[in-house]
Amino acid sequence: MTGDVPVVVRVQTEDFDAAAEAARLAAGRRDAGAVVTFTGLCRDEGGRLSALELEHYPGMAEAEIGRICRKAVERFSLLGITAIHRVGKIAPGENIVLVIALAPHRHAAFDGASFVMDFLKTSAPFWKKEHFADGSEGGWVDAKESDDRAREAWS
Amino acid sequence: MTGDVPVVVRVQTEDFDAAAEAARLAAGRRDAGAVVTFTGLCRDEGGRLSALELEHYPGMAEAEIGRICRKAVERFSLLGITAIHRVGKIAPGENIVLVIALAPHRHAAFDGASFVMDFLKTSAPFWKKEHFADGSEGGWVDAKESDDRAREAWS
Amino acid sequence: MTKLVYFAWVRERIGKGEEEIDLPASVRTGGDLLAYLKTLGEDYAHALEHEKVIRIAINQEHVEHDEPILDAREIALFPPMTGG
Amino acid sequence: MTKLVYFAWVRERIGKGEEEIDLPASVRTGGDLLAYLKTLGEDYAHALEHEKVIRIAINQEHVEHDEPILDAREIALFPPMTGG
Repeated sequence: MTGDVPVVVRVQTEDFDAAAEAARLAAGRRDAGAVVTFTGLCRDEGGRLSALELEHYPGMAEAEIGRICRKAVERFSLLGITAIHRVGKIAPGENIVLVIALAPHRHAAFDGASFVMDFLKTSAPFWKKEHFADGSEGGWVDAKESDDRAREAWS
Repeated sequence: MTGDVPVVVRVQTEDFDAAAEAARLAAGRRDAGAVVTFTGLCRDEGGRLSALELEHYPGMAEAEIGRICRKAVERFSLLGITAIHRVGKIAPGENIVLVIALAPHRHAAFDGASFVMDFLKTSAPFWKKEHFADGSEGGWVDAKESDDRAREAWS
Repeated sequence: MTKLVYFAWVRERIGKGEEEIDLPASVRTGGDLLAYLKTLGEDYAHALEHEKVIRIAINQEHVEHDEPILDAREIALFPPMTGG
Repeated sequence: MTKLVYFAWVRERIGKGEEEIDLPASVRTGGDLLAYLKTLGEDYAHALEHEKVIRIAINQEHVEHDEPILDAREIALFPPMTGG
């Protein structure tokens, strides 16, 4: 039963406020013992990168993240989960993705957030293109085998 | 070499601001790809509890958390870590503990925060006493074997 | 008519983000679709060159290449995902 | 004189948070210390009844019961920790 558990999913160009989202998720709860918040940031890859450009499949991106979140709620008995993914051009140091998992105990919250990230990376329809600091447009980021392995470790 | 890596440890009665601490830790960094923030909250245990009272060993508590954090920095190549533990009387829904791990990649950040929590639970000198909703003073919370096992899983 | 949508370098190589297309009755699976599209021109052939790499979604859900496309309203083709 | 500090139910049962004490030369390890303190009265005997459960820290670092206490400035006795 994930019916009563709050699952918030958003894809947006604007930045998010991790603290406000976490506060909203945990507001008024007295049964939650643990909140784990994951924030993914844009790295400059040693100064090489000026920006990442995030493309997504509108509709499916939200639907797929929703499916992943509901699986996590079910599997780890989460009390709530929030997942927000930004799209468009993102500069180094800026936020890309936010996942917040609320649970009675810490291991469920850690596992829930980590599970959502591992599946989001490999099955949510987003693609990253690199823009280089020297002004040139880089290529599309290749999918990593290590991400596939991370996902498979959950099965 | 953990010398250059920011390690912030505090024990305090007042509440903490997880977002402000995370912002401080990640400020100006372009090499960090992941921030994992763990917040431990006081549960009411199904309405049974009115408060937890946290006692600590001043001096050793800070020193021991610092040792745990430096081990995590070393082991997971973290870029920074913050650990704040509250003491005194804490009501259900309130914050107890905060751990923030900053890393280039997500698994290191998740592992770092989780490692610090597992060791903090079992080796940082803090003790919890329960106060019941019916006005009576409960007993001291017993250490859990599951916490010992969680710590041992890291070795 | 079936709506096809393309993303990332599949979109760039084909040269458009979406199109409506009349699929021949012989196109029964996602794999058949890839093979058919590759006959439509060099851009398609280049975009779909490494067939096994291409991911397929039908009505916004991932499917394997051998799954039937049946009455798909929308079929998406795209490279392995790199979000997060 | 050695400073002893107590926490949680060890503190409550002994009835004080700290004290300075002159240890006999025969008290060489943390385990010796527990055995000695238990001879000082019922409160101590009750607090330290289950010796194996009691944790010992010397100069604010955890030690095993068989480690020498040597020139400890401060020895702490407390129950298993339950923070976090």
